[in-house]
Amino acid sequence: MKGLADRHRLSPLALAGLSVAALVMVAPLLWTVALSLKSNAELMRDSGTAFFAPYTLENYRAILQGSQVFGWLLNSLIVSLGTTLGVLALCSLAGYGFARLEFPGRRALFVFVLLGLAVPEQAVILPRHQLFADFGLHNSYPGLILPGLAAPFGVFFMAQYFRGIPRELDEAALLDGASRWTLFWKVLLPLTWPAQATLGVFTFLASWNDYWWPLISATRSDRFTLTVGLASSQMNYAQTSGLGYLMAQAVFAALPILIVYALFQKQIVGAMAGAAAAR
Amino acid sequence: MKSRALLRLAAVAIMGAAMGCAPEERRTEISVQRFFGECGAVYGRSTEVAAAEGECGIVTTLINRFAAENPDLDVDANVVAWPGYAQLTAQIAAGDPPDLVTMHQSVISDYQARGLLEPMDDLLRQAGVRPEDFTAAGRRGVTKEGLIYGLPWDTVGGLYHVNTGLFAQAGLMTNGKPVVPRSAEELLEHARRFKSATGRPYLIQSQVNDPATHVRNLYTYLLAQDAVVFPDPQHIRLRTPEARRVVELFRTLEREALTTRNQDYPAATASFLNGEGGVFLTGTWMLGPFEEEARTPGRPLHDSYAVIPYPRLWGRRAAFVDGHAWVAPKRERSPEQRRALARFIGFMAAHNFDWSRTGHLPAFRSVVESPEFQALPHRSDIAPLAAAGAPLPSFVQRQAAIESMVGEELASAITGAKTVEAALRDAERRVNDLLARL
Amino acid sequence: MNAQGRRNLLQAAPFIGPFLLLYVGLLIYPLLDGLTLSFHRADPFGGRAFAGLENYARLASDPVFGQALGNTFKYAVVVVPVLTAITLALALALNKPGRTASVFRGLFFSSAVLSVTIITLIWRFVLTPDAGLLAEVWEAAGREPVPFLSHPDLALLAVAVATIWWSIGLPMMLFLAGLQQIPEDIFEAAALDRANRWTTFRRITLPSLRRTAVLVVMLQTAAQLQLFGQAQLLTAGGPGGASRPVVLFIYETAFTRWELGYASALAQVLFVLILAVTLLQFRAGTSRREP
Amino acid sequence: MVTLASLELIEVRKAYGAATVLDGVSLSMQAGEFLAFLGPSGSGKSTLLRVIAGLETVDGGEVRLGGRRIDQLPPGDRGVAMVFQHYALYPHMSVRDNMAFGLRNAGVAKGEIGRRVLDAARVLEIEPELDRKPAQLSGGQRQRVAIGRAIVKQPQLFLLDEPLSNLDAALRMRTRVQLAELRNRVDAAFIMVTHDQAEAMTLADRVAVIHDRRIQQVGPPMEIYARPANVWVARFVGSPAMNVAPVELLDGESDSASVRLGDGSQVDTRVPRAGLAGAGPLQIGLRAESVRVTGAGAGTTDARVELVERLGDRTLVYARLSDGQALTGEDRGASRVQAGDIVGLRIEGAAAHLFAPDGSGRHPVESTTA
Repeated sequence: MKGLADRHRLSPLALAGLSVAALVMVAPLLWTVALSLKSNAELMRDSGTAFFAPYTLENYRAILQGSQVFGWLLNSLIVSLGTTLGVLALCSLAGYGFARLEFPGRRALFVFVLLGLAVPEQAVILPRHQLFADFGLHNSYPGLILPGLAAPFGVFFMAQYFRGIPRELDEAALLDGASRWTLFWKVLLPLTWPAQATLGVFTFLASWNDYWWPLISATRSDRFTLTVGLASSQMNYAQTSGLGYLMAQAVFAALPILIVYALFQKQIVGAMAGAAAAR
Repeated sequence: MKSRALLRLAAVAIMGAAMGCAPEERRTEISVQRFFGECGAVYGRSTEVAAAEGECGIVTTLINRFAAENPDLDVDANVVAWPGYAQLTAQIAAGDPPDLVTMHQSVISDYQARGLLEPMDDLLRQAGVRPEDFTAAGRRGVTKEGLIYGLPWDTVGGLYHVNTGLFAQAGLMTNGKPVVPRSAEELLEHARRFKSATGRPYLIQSQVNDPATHVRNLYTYLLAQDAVVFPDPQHIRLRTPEARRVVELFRTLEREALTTRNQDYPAATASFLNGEGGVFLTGTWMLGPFEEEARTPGRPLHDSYAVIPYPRLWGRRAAFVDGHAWVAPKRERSPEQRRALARFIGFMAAHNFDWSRTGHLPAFRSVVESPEFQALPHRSDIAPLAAAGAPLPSFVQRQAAIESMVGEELASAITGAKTVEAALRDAERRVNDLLARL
Repeated sequence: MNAQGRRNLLQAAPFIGPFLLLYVGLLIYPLLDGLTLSFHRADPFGGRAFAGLENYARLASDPVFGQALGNTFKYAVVVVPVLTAITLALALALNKPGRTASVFRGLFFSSAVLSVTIITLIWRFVLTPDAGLLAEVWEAAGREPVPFLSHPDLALLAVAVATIWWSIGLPMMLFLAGLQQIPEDIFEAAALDRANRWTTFRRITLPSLRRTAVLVVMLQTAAQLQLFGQAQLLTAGGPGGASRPVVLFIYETAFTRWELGYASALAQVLFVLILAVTLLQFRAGTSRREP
Repeated sequence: MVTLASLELIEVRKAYGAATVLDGVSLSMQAGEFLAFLGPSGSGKSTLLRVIAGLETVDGGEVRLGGRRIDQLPPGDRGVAMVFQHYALYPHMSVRDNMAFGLRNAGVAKGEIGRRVLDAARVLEIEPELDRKPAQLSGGQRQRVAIGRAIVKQPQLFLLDEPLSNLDAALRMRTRVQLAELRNRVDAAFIMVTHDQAEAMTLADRVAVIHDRRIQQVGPPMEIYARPANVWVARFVGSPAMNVAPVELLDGESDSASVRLGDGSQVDTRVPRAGLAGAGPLQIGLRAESVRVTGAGAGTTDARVELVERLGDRTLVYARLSDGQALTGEDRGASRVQAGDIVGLRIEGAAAHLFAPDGSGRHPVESTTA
């Protein structure tokens, strides 16, 4: 171990390289924040002024006064949380089923589910739109949540994780008189929490960032998710003179998720890096 | 701790959902959908129409005002991303379109041809709006197959927004008015002179992600030359000497760096505001904001702004114009709702002057002729636009799609990525391919 | 099916049933419906006329589709390996205990939490030649700003750069997870065998990460071949279609041209291509013997 | 009702596809008995245990416990408890919950559960550990938790799958003692799977030697050692493995058989001659302790030493007879014999076993204890 200690420390060279890479990584973010703190008029003349004071919170004040960003935030939160909980529930059940239960056609069904990984959203979005229209699901939370639940990757991921759990545990539980359900719910599911965390973060982010489906399903501005709402401000001539405001909106929209991320960074990164079944 | 917080979050979420779904009181509900941007932050609940600036501000306060004046109505105002047709299409496909929606007049035929819009004659009558009062351009824009399909709201066209300060430097001002070129050659000559005198490009153009710019130029000068662009609903004709001439001109301007390059719309706007070029080729909607700049001391445009219609370079004076309209997608409506719509339409018609403060030309003759409109700055300068302006033939469908295809090819020709001939050929082929399958 | 099979199926149903129901209803049924649609001329409002293979014949000779397909693959061929290499390198460098590495991990992951509308907004104001960060830096250095977003040779690259910046987080995490599963004693054994760093990396680390790498490459390929939002919002596919990916073309075809049948045919072709590419990768990634 | 276990296996068969793993296994256990399944890996002994537990279905035959047929019952309803090789503790549950889990599933009253868990924890000396998670325990503690989890269920039959194999040598000895104590304390039968014969011999009342999908022999440890049913058992049980060499039956009047080894030396056994003549080629079985090393020419025959293994209290000498037959003999602890030496081997014919051509063992009339 002693001879290998250097494997556990960052070499100065690596540190230098990482620092440069990190700078490239954060520069756009800092730039965005800087722009958001400048008055629109000043930026109109020269965006280079963003490098220097004076800075102002004017743009943020404008956002907090009656814009719809809060509503969109709430919508995004509801949709993303709903999708995440749904995916975790469905994929845990199905992953367990595929990993642990013997039933006719299991392999074929699993392959059938994996095929879904290759389906581009565009191949299904139009018929799905019609389908949802027939059921009156547009402009509703279920309408925004449901499409995210057909997540083949989640099933694959959970199945792989369940396969990694020693079967002795199942057997011990069976001998302890546990039913299939108790076995799943009380014995195995609690063990999958790293995988749940990983899949949860994946799903939450994907749902949070989803753009196309909410664009055509949530057509009323009080049902917009943040992504669509911001796009409605962004792609507009009228806003082109409000660069600072636009950037403040972006920062504002990113803020909640960045805060959540900062608070739970350890858990998120740890869960993902530690997820024993990432393959 | 963590789970407690999560629970609370879930509770908030559920309450939010419940409130969103709660049944409204028994007021007649109408849904109004528009583009023009989201500016609730500034104009949120304001009903001070006269104090509002710009498209977004004016339309927002107008709708607020309407809602305030009609407390018996529940006005659901919906703002969609520009230009909003993907959403509208999705809504119609889903059987849930809004009651009224803003639409470019050039787009009306798309929906009208599929029977998705309601003829509006009855509603207009109910609202007390007489089509005879529309301007010629406005009336042409909303009339399809003899029926009226919308309340025209304005006429929108391209203009030469001029930085007179720089023009003066280049010796291009006479009697306080910009010297207008009378031919393509003269325009090039002015441009070269301008550049050598000021060191700046003559033209400012938004050429990136903005097919409309190129298409507006092309259509305008094809109209001027009386070229038949659409001989019939299934064909476009672009491989003509007239078209080549126009494209070659802009190619030359680009090649000689007589125009800004690589600018998208915000960049071009900023350029003009900062006095980095002579003429900004853009639409009526910027008249208001630029005028505001011209009034502000210390700005590069202060007292240095003029606006003129596109100059006549070939043939006759012409302008390709479009316009906005309020249309009513087909759907079931109760008599109360129809009455509510009529009230809304009547309100918007009555406030056409307010809207014209954006820079767009009014859609009502009475407004055009009104002293208050005439008193707005520069309006007399652009009056010819109303007379000379013409849209594409009303039978042409998918004009937005055509615009993006033609614009894309034109951009390739103008930047030199393709030869002019190849670009026109490709544009013609792509458009015909689309039209053949309607 | 025998009685035992039926019983097993009944037992499995509550577990896999709910997912399968949604999967078939929300993905497979629309996929098949889209397939039907692709044999029709159709618009979004229910109008349908059977057209046989017309749409497929048409796409075979549509130069715009050809260009979009070329763009898409060019893009994926750049983004996937670069992204894989970068994230692998980062994971290797950051697979360390301690605060510094943890801060860096968080930093490189942070962009993944932003939505596509925000990252395109950010990158527009990094790359645009008039007000962008790079332009400001360039100009400060006395250089002419580069028109990243409007040059035919650079627009796609700009989309690629923004995407790579955006997508670093998840693959990096997958690699980190993969690295943590390599037993420490292999490295100790290698050290005892006097393997140097490079040899250790090539002979031990890399082979142990093969499965993770295959997964990353497959997921990224499938994702990048479906490029849409970044291209639409950053360059709108321009100039001259130089950065228009297939999915943006599908979007335009469906929503501005209303040619649903044609759009569906395009989508089906894309589906088959993605399926083929990922299957090929899967076979290439698993055919060689496991280390 | 029957409270004492009496396990009965009747013609149990089990196959995975075409591969038969248990081929008509029958076995009967006394109440309160401790039985060891001894066999090499792959012999089917674990499968047999899992069949009893209900973790594997049977393809034929019956399993009965206390007179009740259990082979169709789910594992939890069979009245058996199992200690897994790797313990299979639930990692996310505390020790207490691990032990209580089965009782909760069975709907045992709360107070009763607490009492039983506490009792078991006291007995196993893991009371201070009750609220810890398995990951915080040492290997030995985990092992005891696994046993505790079985005890609280008060099963009729304990199934132990290689219970000691994951422990280090010292701990293994201690746990062995604990298991023996446990066995005395609870009123249940035990089956332990092991490949370690010392473990089987010390703990079990009877040992079932399993090989090649079958039970080869069941009996008390010493009987297995002294009277192996066949060559395979004879060679598997005991260390070093029993010498087996082909022999020729000599004619004679005696009731006991006399045989000749390949090098011509004669051994007079006490195995009854009846039924051996004319059956075919025979083999002699000799434990090393029945082959004493002496000076050259002083024993039954001479042999060349190939390898000497000094164990302290005794010395094992691996030698080869003149015809090439290998034979392992035993010498004093202080033996001076070295490889290459020619030594004499004194074969105690009275302790010799004979194996018939079918492999079945014939044993001395009064078997001597070695």
